[in-house]
Amino acid sequence: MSITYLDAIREAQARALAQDPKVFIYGQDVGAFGGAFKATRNLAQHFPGRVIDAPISEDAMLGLAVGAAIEGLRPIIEMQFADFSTVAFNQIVNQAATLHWRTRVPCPITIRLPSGGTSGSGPFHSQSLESVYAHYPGLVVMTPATVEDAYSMLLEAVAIDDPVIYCEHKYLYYHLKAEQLPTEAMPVGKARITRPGRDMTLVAYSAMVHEALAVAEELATEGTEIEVVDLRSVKPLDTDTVMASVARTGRLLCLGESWPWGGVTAEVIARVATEGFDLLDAPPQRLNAKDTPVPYHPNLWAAHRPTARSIAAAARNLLRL
Amino acid sequence: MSITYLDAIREAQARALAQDPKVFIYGQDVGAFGGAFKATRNLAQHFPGRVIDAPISEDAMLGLAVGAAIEGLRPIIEMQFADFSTVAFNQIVNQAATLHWRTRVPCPITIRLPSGGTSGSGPFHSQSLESVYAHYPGLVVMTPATVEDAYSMLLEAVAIDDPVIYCEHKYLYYHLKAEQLPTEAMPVGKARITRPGRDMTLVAYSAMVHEALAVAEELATEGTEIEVVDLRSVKPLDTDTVMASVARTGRLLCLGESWPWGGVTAEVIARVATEGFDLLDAPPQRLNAKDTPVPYHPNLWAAHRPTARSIAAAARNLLRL
Amino acid sequence: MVHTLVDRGAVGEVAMMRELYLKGYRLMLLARVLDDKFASLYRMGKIHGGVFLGRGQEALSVAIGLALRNTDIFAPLIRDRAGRLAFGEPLLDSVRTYLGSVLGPMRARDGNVHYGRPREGLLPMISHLGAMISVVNGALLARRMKGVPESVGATCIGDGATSTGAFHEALNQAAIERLPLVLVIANNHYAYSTPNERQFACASLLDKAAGYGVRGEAIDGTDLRSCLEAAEQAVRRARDGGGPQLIVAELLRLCGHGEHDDASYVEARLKAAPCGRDCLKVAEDYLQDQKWASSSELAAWRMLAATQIEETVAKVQREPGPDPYREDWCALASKHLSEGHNT
Amino acid sequence: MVHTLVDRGAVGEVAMMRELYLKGYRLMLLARVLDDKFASLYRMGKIHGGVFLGRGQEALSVAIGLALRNTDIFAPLIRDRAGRLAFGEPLLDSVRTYLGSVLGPMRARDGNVHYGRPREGLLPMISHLGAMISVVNGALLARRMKGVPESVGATCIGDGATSTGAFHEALNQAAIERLPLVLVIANNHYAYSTPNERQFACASLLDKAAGYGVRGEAIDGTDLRSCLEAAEQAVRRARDGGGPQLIVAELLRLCGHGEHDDASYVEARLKAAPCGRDCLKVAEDYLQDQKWASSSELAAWRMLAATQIEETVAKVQREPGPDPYREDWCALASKHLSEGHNT
Ligand SMILES: Cc1ncc(C[n+]2csc(CCOP(=O)(O)OP(=O)(O)O)c2C)c(N)n1
Ligand SMILES: Cc1ncc(C[n+]2csc(CCOP(=O)(O)OP(=O)(O)O)c2C)c(N)n1
Ligand SMILES: [Mg+2]
Ligand SMILES: [Mg+2]
Repeated sequence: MSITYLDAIREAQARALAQDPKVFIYGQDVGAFGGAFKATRNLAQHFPGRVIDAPISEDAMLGLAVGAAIEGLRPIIEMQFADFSTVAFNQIVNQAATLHWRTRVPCPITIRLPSGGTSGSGPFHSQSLESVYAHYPGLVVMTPATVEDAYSMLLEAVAIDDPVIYCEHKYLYYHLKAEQLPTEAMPVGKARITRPGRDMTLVAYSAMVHEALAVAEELATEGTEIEVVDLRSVKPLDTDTVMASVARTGRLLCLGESWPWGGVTAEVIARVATEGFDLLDAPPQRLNAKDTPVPYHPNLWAAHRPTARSIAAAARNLLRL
Repeated sequence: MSITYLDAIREAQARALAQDPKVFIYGQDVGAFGGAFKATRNLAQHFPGRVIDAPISEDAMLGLAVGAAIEGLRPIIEMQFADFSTVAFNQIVNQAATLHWRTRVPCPITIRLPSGGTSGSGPFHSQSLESVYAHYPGLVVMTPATVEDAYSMLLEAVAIDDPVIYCEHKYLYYHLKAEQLPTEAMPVGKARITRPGRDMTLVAYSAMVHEALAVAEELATEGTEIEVVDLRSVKPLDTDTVMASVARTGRLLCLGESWPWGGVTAEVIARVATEGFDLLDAPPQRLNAKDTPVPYHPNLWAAHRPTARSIAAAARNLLRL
Repeated sequence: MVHTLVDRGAVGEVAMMRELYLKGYRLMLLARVLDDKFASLYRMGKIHGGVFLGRGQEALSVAIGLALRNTDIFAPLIRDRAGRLAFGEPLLDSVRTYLGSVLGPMRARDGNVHYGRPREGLLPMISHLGAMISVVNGALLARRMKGVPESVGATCIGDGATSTGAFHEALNQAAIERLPLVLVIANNHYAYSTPNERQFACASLLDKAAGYGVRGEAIDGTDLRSCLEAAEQAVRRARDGGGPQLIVAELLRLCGHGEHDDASYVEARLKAAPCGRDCLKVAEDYLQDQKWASSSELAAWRMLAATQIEETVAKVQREPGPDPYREDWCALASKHLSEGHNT
Repeated sequence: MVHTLVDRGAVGEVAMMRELYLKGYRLMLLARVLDDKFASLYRMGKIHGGVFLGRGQEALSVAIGLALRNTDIFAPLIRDRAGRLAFGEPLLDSVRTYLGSVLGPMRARDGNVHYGRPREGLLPMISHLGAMISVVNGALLARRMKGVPESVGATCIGDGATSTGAFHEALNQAAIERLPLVLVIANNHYAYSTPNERQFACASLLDKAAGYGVRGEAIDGTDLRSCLEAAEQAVRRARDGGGPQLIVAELLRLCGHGEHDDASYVEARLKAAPCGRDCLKVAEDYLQDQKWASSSELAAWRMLAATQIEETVAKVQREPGPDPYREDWCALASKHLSEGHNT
C-alpha cells in the first residue's frame, strides 16, 4: 500500500476526528463532496455532523472557528485555496491571532491552506502565503514537505492551543508517496537535516525541499556534498539547526517559493548573519520566486519559481564551482 | 508659519486635487467632517463632489478605486486606520496589485494608511503593515519620516501609475513641524543620509528615524559618529545607499517598528549580507517591536517598540562600547 | 438572569414588568453615571487613549443584557456599558480597563471598550466592525455540538457596521445554521460623522431581515419598555429554535463618537425627533407616571450609583499599572513554540 | 449594441424581438459549441489547468451582453462565454486564453476564465468571488465624474457568491451612489457541490433587493425571451437613473463545476424541474414554433459555428506560447521603481 501526501492529510483528519470529539471540520464543499481536493473524502459519512459545508464566506468561516475555539472545540478550517484566505485575513490576524494574548483563552484552530504553484493554475490559485502569516504575532506556521510530516504535523496542529497556519503544498498532493504513515514524529519547531553534507547548507521548506534534494543529488555526482535542511515550520523557525549546519559547512543558500521581498529567506539569512556571522565562509545567498504574480502558462510558471536548474546554478556559484 | 506632518498630508492632497481633475478622495468621514484625523479638512468644500464619504466597506472602497483607476482616474483612499486595511486586503493585493501585470492597464491608486503606534491606542489602532504589503508584487510602499517627505512623497504617490501604500505615521502627525513646504524633493526609491557618520550605519524609516537621530545625538556626545539612513520607501528599497553607507562604516544596525519576523529589517540585512558581506566588520544587527500585538497601556507600549534607550544599547553593543 | 414574562394574568404581568423595568432603569442609571465619570476622567487626562460612551443607548443595551441568562453569550460593542452591567459584568471590569489597571480582565494589554470574559460568555470585541458576529455564531454552534441546552447569543452593532462584509457573511451564516443569534442594530443615525443616507439606501434596516430569511423587529430605542419587551421576545424566540432574530432600534447617540468629538454634525431635526429623546429621561418620566418611583427615590438612586462608582474608581486608582518587566511578551499559548526572538 | 424595444406597434415589436431572439440564439449556439470544443480539448490534454463552462446558462448570459452597448461596462464571470461574445468580445480572446497563446489579451500570464479588455469596458475577473462588483461601481462612478453620458455596468455572479462580504459591500455601495449597475445573479442551485440550502436561508435571492433598496426582478433563466426582456428593461432602468438593478435567474448548470467534476451531486428533481431545462433546446423549440427558423436552418447554423470555431482553434494552435526570456518580470507600470530584485 502506498500513501500520498494528500492521503496523509485525510488520514490525519480522520484520526483527529476519531481521537477527539472536540475536533470538527468546516469549509466549502468539505462534506459529502469531500472537498475540492478530496482531502476530506468520506469524513462526513464517518463523522456525521462534524464535517460541515460552509457558505462562500471566508471571513465568517474564521470568525466561527474562533467562537467555537473559545467554547473549547478544535476546529479545522479548510480554505479551498490558500489564495482565498486573504478574504479571511482580518479574522485570522486580528481575531484568532490576538485572542490568547489579550484574554488568556487559547485559540486552537487549524487553518489548512492548499498552497503553492502548480502548472496552469495562475495568479489566484498558486500563492504561498507562509511569510505573510509568519510576520504576525500569535500564529504558528507549518510547511510540511513530506508525507510523514503532512500527517504528523497536521495532528500536532490540531493539538496545539494556538491558531496554526498549515500550508499544504498542492504540487505534493499526488507527486509524493510513502509506504506507510509514521508512528513517531519530530517535535514541531525542529528542522530536519534531510540530507547531510559538508560543503554547503541548502535551507528549504515545503515543495522546495525536493528541488533542493534533486540539486544535492546532482552535485553529489560531482563530488560536492550539500546538506539539505527542511525547516518544516517557518514559525517557529529552528535557527539552531540551521546555524549548526552552517557551522559545519560555512556556506548558506536559502530557498523559497514565495515572493522575494521579505519572507522566509530574508528571515533565515538575517538570523544567520546577525547570530552566526562568523560561521560564514562566504556571503549567504537566497533564491525566491520572481517579484510578479504567479503566471498561468507552464513556460512562465517554470521560470517564475526556483527550479533544480536555477538552484544548481546558485549553488555552484556559491561554491565557486 | 509652521506646518505639521499632518498639515503636509492635507496640503499635498489639496494640491493634487487642484492640479489634476482625475484625482479624488474616498474614505470614511473624509467629506464635510474632514476625516478622523482631519487630514482632509476643508477639502470637500473646496473640491465639491471629489471628496467622498464611504460606507464602512473597506473591501468595496478598494474595489471602487480599482474601477475608477481603470477609467483613468487617480483615487486617494483614506483608511481610517492602517489596521482596518486588513478588511480590504484582498482587493489591495489581488485586485489592485495584479491589474497592470495581467492587463497592461495601470492602476494609479494611493492608499493612505494612518500607521504606527501611539500611546493608549492598543492592538487594533497601532499597526505598522508596510512589511506585509511590501512582500506582494505590484505595490509601492512609502514610509515618510519628515514633513517634507510626507508632502512630496504623497504627491509622488498620486502621480505614480501603480498602487502605492502610503504609510503615514500617526505619532508624527502633530509632533513633527517644519517651517515651510518643500519646493523640490528626492526621487522616490532613494534613501536619505539624514545624518552622516563614520562609525556605524543606523537604518530606519518612518517614526523610527527620529529615535535613530536621538541616539546618534546621544552617542555623538561620546565621540561616536552614527550615520542615520532614512529608507523613505521600503519598496523599492534603496540597497545602494545602504550599502554605500555600510562600506564607509562597516557596521549596520537596522530598526523597525513592526513585528520581528520577516519584514524590513530582515530584508535590509539579507540584502547587505548577500550583496555586501565583505563590507561588514561586525555582524549586522536589527531591532524590531516585540512579537506580540501592540499593547494598550503606555508602560507596555513603550517597552514593546524600539526606543532611544534600547536602540542606544544595541548601538553600543555593536560598537563594542 | 431570567425574565420570561410567563402569563400569570395581567396582575402578575404588571408586577413582573414593574420589577424588570425598575431593574433596567437602575442599571441604565449606573451605566450613565459611569459614562459621565469616564468622560470627566478623560477631560482630566486620567485616561489613556479614547473614551467611547453609550449615552442615549442605555435602554436598548440594558434590555439585551437583561433578556439574556448569565449562561448565554453576549458580545457587546462600544456603546453597551448598560448591557454589560445587566449581563452581570462587574463594575470593576470597565473601570479597570479604562484606567489601565493590571488587575483588569485584559491586564492593560487592551483598553477602553475592548474587554470581556470569554470564559463567561462575554466576548471582548476587536475593533474591526462586524467581526464579532461570526464569533458568536461559532460559540453557539459549539454549544449545540456539545449538546448543552440551546443557549442564546446576542450581539449589538451600529448602523454603520451593517455595511461591512463581516455583518453580511455572519448573519447569513447564522441563518443557514439556524443559530439562536439575536442581532441588535442600534441605528443611532450616524457612523462617526456619516449619516444614514451615506451608509445605506434601504427604507429601513429592517428590510434586510427578509434577505437573510430571519425574523426582524423594529423598535423605539429610546423607550425602555419597548426595548425590554422586544429583547425578551427575540431571546425567547431564538431559544425556542426560531433561528436568528434581528432587532432594529431607532435612537440617537447623545454624545460624540468619542469624547474627543463634539458631534456638531448631528442634525437638529434628529435631536428634535422622537429618536432624539434621552432614554433615561423617558424612563424617569414613565416611572413617575406609573407611580413606580418618586422623584426623591430617583434622586437617591442616582446618589447611590455615584457613590458606588466613586468608590470603585478610588479603589482602582490605587491599583498598579502593568510592569513591562513582568510581561512574558509571548503571544502564543504554547510557550514552548515561542521564538523568544523578540528584539 | 443597442436594442431598445421602443414601441412602434405590435408588428415592429415582434419584428425586433424576432431579430433580437435570432441574434441571441446564434450567439448562444456559438458559445455552446465553443464550450464543447474547450471540453474536448481539455479531455485531450490540450489545455493547461481547469476548464469552466457556461452550459445551460447561455440564455441569461447572452441577454446581458446584448442589452449592453459596447461603450458600457461588463464584468463577466466564469459562465459567461455567451455574454462575452454578445458584448462584442472576439472569439479569438477566449481561444487564445484557454490555449495559452502569447497573443491573447492576458499574454498567457493569466488563463481560462480570467481575461478581458479593461480599456474596452470588459473587466477581467480575479478568482475571488464577489470582488468584481465594486470594481464595476468604480468604473461607473468614474464615468459619472468625467461627465460621460451615463453608461451602464453589468456583472454576473452565482448563488454562492451572494454569501461573500464583497457582494454585500459592493451592492450597498452601488445603492448609496445610485449607480447604473445591473447585477445578475445566476442561481444555478449549486456553488460547486454546495446546494442553496447550505448557502442561504431566504425564500428567494430576490428577497435581498429590498435590503439594499434596489429594484429586483426574478426570471426563468432557461427562457431566452424572458431573459432578453428582463435584461433590456434592467439596463434601460439603470441608464435612466433608476439606480442598481438586481436580476435573479433560476437555472441549472448543465455541466460540472469544472470539466474535472462529474456533478454527480446534482439532484434528479432539479434536473427534472423547469430550471433544469436546456436553454438552447428551449430556444430551438421556440424558434420552430414561431416559424422563425426551420430545423435545417438550425443545423446549418450549428455547422457554421463549428467551422468558425475549428478555424479559430486551428489558427491559435499555430500561435506561440509565451517566452520566459522575453518577459520583463516586472509587476509595476513604473519600471523605474522596479527592484529588479527578482531572484
Ligand atoms: C472595519 C472597520 N472600519 C472602520 C472602523 C473605524 N470606526 C470605528 S467606529 C466607526 C463608526 C461606527 O458607526 P456605527 O456602526 O454606526 O456605530 P456607532 O459608533 O454609531 O455606535 C468607524 C468607522 C472600524 N472600527 N472598523
Ligand atoms: C472568495 C472565494 N472563495 C472560494 C472560491 C472557490 N470557488 C470558485 S467557484 C466556487 C463556487 C461558486 O459558486 P457560484 O457562486 O454559485 O457560481 P457557479 O460556479 O455556480 O456558477 C468556489 C467556492 C473563490 N473563487 N472565491
Ligand atoms: Mg451609528
Ligand atoms: Mg451556483
